[in-house]
Amino acid sequence: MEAMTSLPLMTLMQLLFDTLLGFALLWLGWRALASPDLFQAIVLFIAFGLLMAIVWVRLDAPDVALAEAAIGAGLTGALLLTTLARLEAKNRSKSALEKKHKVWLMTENVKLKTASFLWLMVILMLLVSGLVYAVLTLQEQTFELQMLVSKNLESSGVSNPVTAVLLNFRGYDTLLEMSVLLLALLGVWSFGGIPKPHESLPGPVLNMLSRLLIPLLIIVAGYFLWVGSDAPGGAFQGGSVLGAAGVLLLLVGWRLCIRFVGLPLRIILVFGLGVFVSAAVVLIFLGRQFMEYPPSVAGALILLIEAAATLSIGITLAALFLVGRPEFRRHK
Amino acid sequence: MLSFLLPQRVKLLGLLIAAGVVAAVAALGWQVAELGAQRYAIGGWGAPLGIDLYADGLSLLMLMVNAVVCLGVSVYSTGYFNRAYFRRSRAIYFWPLWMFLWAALNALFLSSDIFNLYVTLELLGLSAVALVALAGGADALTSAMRYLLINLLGSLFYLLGVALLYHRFGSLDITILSQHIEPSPAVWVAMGLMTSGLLLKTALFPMHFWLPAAHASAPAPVSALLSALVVKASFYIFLRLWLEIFPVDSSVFGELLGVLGAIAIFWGGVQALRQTRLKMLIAYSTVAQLGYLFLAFPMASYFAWKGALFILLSHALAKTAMFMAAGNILHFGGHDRIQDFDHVVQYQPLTSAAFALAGISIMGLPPSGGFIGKWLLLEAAINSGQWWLVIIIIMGGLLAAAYIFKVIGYAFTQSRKSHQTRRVPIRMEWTALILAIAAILLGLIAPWPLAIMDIGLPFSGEAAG
Amino acid sequence: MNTLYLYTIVGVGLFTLGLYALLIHSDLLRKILAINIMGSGVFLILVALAARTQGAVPDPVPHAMVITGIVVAVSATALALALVIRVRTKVGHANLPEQSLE
Amino acid sequence: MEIFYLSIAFFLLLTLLAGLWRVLRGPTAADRMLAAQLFGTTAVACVLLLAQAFERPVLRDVALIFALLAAVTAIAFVRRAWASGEHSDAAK
Amino acid sequence: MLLSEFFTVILLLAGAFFFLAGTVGLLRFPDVYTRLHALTKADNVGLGLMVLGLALQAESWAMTGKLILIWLCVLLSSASVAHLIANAARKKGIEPWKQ
Repeated sequence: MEAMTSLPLMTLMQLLFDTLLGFALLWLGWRALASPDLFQAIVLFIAFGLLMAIVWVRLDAPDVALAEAAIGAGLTGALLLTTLARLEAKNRSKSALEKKHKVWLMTENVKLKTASFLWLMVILMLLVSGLVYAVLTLQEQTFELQMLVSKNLESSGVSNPVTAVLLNFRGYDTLLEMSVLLLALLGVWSFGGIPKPHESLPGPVLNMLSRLLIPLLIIVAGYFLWVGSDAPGGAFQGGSVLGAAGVLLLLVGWRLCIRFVGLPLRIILVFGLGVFVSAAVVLIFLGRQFMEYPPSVAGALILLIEAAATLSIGITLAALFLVGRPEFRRHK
Repeated sequence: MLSFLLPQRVKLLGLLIAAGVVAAVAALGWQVAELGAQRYAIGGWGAPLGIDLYADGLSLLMLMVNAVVCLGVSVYSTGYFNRAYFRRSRAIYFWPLWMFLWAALNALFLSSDIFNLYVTLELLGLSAVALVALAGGADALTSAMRYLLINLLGSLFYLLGVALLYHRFGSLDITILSQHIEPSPAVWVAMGLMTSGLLLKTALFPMHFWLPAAHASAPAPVSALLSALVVKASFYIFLRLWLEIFPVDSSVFGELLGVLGAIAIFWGGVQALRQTRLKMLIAYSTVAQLGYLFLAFPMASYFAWKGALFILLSHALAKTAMFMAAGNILHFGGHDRIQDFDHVVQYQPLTSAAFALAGISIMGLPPSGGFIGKWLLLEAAINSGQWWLVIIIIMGGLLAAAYIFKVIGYAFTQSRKSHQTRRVPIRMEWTALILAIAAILLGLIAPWPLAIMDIGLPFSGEAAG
Repeated sequence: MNTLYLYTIVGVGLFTLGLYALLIHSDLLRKILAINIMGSGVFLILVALAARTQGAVPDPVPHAMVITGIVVAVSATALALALVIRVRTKVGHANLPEQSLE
Repeated sequence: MEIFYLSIAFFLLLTLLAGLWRVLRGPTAADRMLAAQLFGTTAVACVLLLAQAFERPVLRDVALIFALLAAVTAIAFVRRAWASGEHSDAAK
Repeated sequence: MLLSEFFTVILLLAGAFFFLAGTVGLLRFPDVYTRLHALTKADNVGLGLMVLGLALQAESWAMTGKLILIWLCVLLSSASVAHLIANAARKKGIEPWKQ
């Protein structure tokens, strides 16, 4: 960034912008954790996610910004609100009392002896100073890894470096990561079904909005999937946008009709992971290393894997939003 | 990794896959024994760019123990989960989660890339939490929640350490890092972070509060897994990092770990004595046995490492057998309060035999694997002239003996109130017994695993002994 | 290059803030929020340090790591939230008994 | 020219922070959600300006996502946070 | 200063002004409905102006098309969200502010 604009005024402006952004992040984070009322904490947390995405944009990391925006704005906020709704529905008792003076120290709801409190503060100060000192003394990092990435870029079949690293060079990480996602869903389902919240029929406006917005979301998800190979985008971003579309569907009260909930749903969920593993295993039989995509066909292969991954990530995220096994309800 | 199970498969395939993985591990074992440490670059890229799988003596041994224990648990849980005791819908989910856990363990033992280790740790943590929560009881859920939070906290610490290391050296691969490493403030802080993260997950003394509750409330096969393998996985990573990456001249740090280990032994032992429920007793004994593993750090000599590793292996086998025995008793009597064991010996001869044999290995009586491990540690302690370690090792053994005999004593007596008993499928008793016998046999065939340990890089370095 | 260190300091600040809140609060939902904020702090440090390269394009490897991290964090949070609801239905209140700090 | 974009973006960030004050004080839950909605639109504008300032056409995709997803959290709030139970602090 | 840049500056300033108006409205107005009213209108107009300003700078038509698309999405979602929130607030029994 700095290289492009030589004007001192410009760097000053950037510095100003960054300090404000940094301060806003810290202040928002602190308020989100310190606010007495739970709902206010969640709203602040959603705003924190938005600011985080802007920071990623500022740090010249478009892929990360896309992922953070899609997952943070789309899914985490909605998930937190639904959980809060379920928790609130359980106990009507305490309404958050505004305790002004205690809020600063966040100790209003914790019975802490001052001794252990001070002791804790000492540890935290130690941690912070250690971290800051370590970070500042980091000498110039050797960039041979980055040179390596750009050198083998063209043989990876994808031109966007981040997607190349994610799917080809460190494909094994992504494989494990997709299994983590699937595992989370399995865990949630293993907790058993959830009490069905009484759904009021969506109003006309909501219907109209969802009819317009959801197809658009799906198109955008496809767009991200396609653009992933040469510009920031890719399987995870596309998958999370698809997940957000699914969340919107579920919010509107749409339920998967019975025919789909059994085996077909499970197959879709496992589809992404299955394609990834089978592609890798098939390659072994062709005499290659575990996940070595032949450069000629690498691009197409990666796209195939990404498409399958986007589909199953989207469906998994939407199913996660349900926080429980989908109950069988006739499609209205 | 091959044991990814599609959610809709159930028990039958579970066993099939279990057998398949054991065969794969055996094949790998043979390969490593023949050709020395194996390095396998995934995706055909070099070490710094791609991720490498690295199988040396250390990881091979862990894989073998992992395979044996997991096979036992699979057979055991076929019996455990088909009883009316467990609602059918819950039992289905045991198998896929369990397969994920096993795959995570396999991946973890093989990987040689620190970020990859982070992902496997996370995979391991989530599946373990889901399994603990499977029991569905109020305390099971609360302890699962606490375990999840502790897990996430530990992994975040670890990730921060990885970030610092990466930005300092530009590479994530352990072998490359070990060549570049030189003590600088960033490395010290990274080391501190990663150590605290991993110790949190290994439940060393000050950070062990989550372990007893999680182990006691989880279903028997799951708690067997937790204490035998999951806790050891993070110890394995810690050991691998400590030997290869962290600057070795940190003896003051080793001393601290040794002291913590010693406290863990005493505290775990005393707590175990005070427990009324069998599962809590076994959980606290795990805390104590973990202390032993950390005793090796102050000495950091060749024998010390081998001793600690041997205890790790024998403890894994013995503790699984113990938890299975506890599971059987729980099934049989419907409760596991130690006072009310009546005629357990008469009704379940095999289970109590398994419990006794496993107890011998935990205590470290002569024929068992535990004894070999303790003997090696003792030898190392005497060589390095740290006498206080010798006392601790012996004291730990006595404490273990105390709480084992307490349980066995009650097993023979007649309890005051009688209550209905249920037949326990014979499979479950046999697996417990076989594993207990394996723990004993481990002692008899000691030279063979000790030889395997030498293949790996970490030990040959300091063969000073 | 100094804007870079600003973000790293902010990252460290977020990490400690999250840790502090995690240890202080007993309410489960708050703890999950604290863990998310800690996670964002670590990712911020990762990416901020990645921008140290001379070339216009920063080092892609930390970006890939952070994207993987974000997905892992989301799945962990989803599992945690589902667990919180179960704990609430079973136990009636959504906070852990105050366990010993550290 | 970029300086101008950046200053406008800076100004937007200030308005965003001002909106924060409403979140803290807002008596009813609706106010807080309102402020969250404000943040969404301001963030979209901010990202667009940054895209222009640093000549990153790619950032427009990020703005596109913000635009689409700002509605999701709000709808989640309306459908779930209020629909399933009368919110206790509404009466405050 | 090129002519187009001149217009962009004016449009952006106007946009920023509307954003300011929206935020002030949000802070000053006493009641949910009035705040809703102020916020949605002002921000949308503000964004519209900004998009126009940026469209002048955009190199290719595709880019302007994308900008317009973004603006339309924001219009669509914020308008309907405002309606939903108002509707829900109505049901909650928050009566509009009366002087």
